[in-house]
Amino acid sequence: MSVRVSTADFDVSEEMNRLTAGNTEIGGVALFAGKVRGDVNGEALTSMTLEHYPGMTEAELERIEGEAQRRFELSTSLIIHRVGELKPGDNIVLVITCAPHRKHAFAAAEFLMDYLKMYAPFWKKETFASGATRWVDARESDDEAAAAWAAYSE
Amino acid sequence: MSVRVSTADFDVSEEMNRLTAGNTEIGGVALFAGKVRGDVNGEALTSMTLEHYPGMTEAELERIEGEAQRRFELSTSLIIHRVGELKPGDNIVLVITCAPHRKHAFAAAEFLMDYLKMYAPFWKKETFASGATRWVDARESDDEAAAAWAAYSE
Amino acid sequence: MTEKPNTEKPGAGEIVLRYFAWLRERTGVSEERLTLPPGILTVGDLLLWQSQRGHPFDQAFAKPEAIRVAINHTHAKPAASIASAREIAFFPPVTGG
Amino acid sequence: MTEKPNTEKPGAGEIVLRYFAWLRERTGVSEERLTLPPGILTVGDLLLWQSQRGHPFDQAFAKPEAIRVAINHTHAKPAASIASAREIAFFPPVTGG
Repeated sequence: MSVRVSTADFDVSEEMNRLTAGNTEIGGVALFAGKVRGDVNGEALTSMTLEHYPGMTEAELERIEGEAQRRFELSTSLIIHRVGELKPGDNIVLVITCAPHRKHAFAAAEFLMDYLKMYAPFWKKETFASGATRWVDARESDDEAAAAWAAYSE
Repeated sequence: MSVRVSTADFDVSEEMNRLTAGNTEIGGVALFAGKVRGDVNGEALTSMTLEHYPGMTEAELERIEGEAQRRFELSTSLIIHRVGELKPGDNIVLVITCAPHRKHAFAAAEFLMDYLKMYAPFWKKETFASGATRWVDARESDDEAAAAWAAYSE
Repeated sequence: MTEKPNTEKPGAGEIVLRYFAWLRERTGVSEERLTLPPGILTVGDLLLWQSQRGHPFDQAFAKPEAIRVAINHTHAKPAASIASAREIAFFPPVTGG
Repeated sequence: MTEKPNTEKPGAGEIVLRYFAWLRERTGVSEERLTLPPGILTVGDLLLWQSQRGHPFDQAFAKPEAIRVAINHTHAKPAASIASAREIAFFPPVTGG
């Protein structure tokens, strides 16, 4: 289990290989990579800047990962989140979950993403081709996704 | 959208990069990799041999991928399934789904795996350290997972 | 297991039957071409015929509920007609992924 | 945005306040150390105080329902006590991932 906040990009194969090396209890690896989209409601994006809260970010990501470990049968997992200025097509976030069985790997990856979007202290600022900048609004659907997991555990 | 049946291993980064290159409508990539586990109910596995039905396999995988494309907002997807003799820790299957939004990427990846396990004509034969061999039995839970998707679409 | 399918077309009235996984092992046959006796109209009829065909087919097809069938590369239920079949495959429930 | 947090301990009665995203931009402050006036017991009290603190805080905190708070790196609700707080952060709802 590990978390990383970094300005650098990640290599998916390298991270997967490191997680699974020598562990033959792993039957399934689920993964999610979030990427910067090229436009927002038809407006061309030139860059996306990610700010975070050093210290709290790592604490929240570790808490979220621990919660996933309690809820699912996980062999290991990884969360990487980038910060700084990113361009369309760049990777933003990587979540990898390894489990003996695929349903747990899938569920844990989706859980990690939902909770990360709800609780991890990152903020996105969009810069458009026009020069305008805008802080991204939190989406209600993200809160609902996290709330669904809370209900699921009851 | 593409499918591939191969004795060769795959590189996850290479496949992901090929799928996403130059496509900035993609906001999320979900991926599942299935791997050979080192033991079955405590019995050490030495190898796993995968047989398939050439011709029908490709037709079924394309049908399943088309079904995912109809059900979810997908930018593109990929299914790779290996055949032949594999060892513990080896990759068996790779599913990648790319979508503007993460919920569709996740759902489509899980859908593809569930349907592949239900319909794609592959058969696994296990060889144990004792020398014994055994054809893997289909799991009822796999049928149930596919049935749940059928109900979901109604 | 990855042998090339025989691409020669079956002769008039002939059909290709294929066997996979433990059905291939128990019958000892991966592929055969033959003309079915008259009166076999559905997948169910064909499974019954196999179970009455004599050694080793009778034993391999003793539990038809454990066997899946595809006609021309498409999954087919016991009630399906085999009228348009050029190739029919028999196999256990699939276990890939 | 990735400046090192000031690791000097706050003095007796002092607290560190931090601001992120548009709260940092609107207040023009990323971090400050100060002694809160007496009577501020909860997160809600603190948000009210910020909204009455004068320019530019009054405007940045005009809609406290749009602001989230963390005490010592942990999310805190408006009713939470700030008694054990060494560091309190103010930020909009998170939008990572």
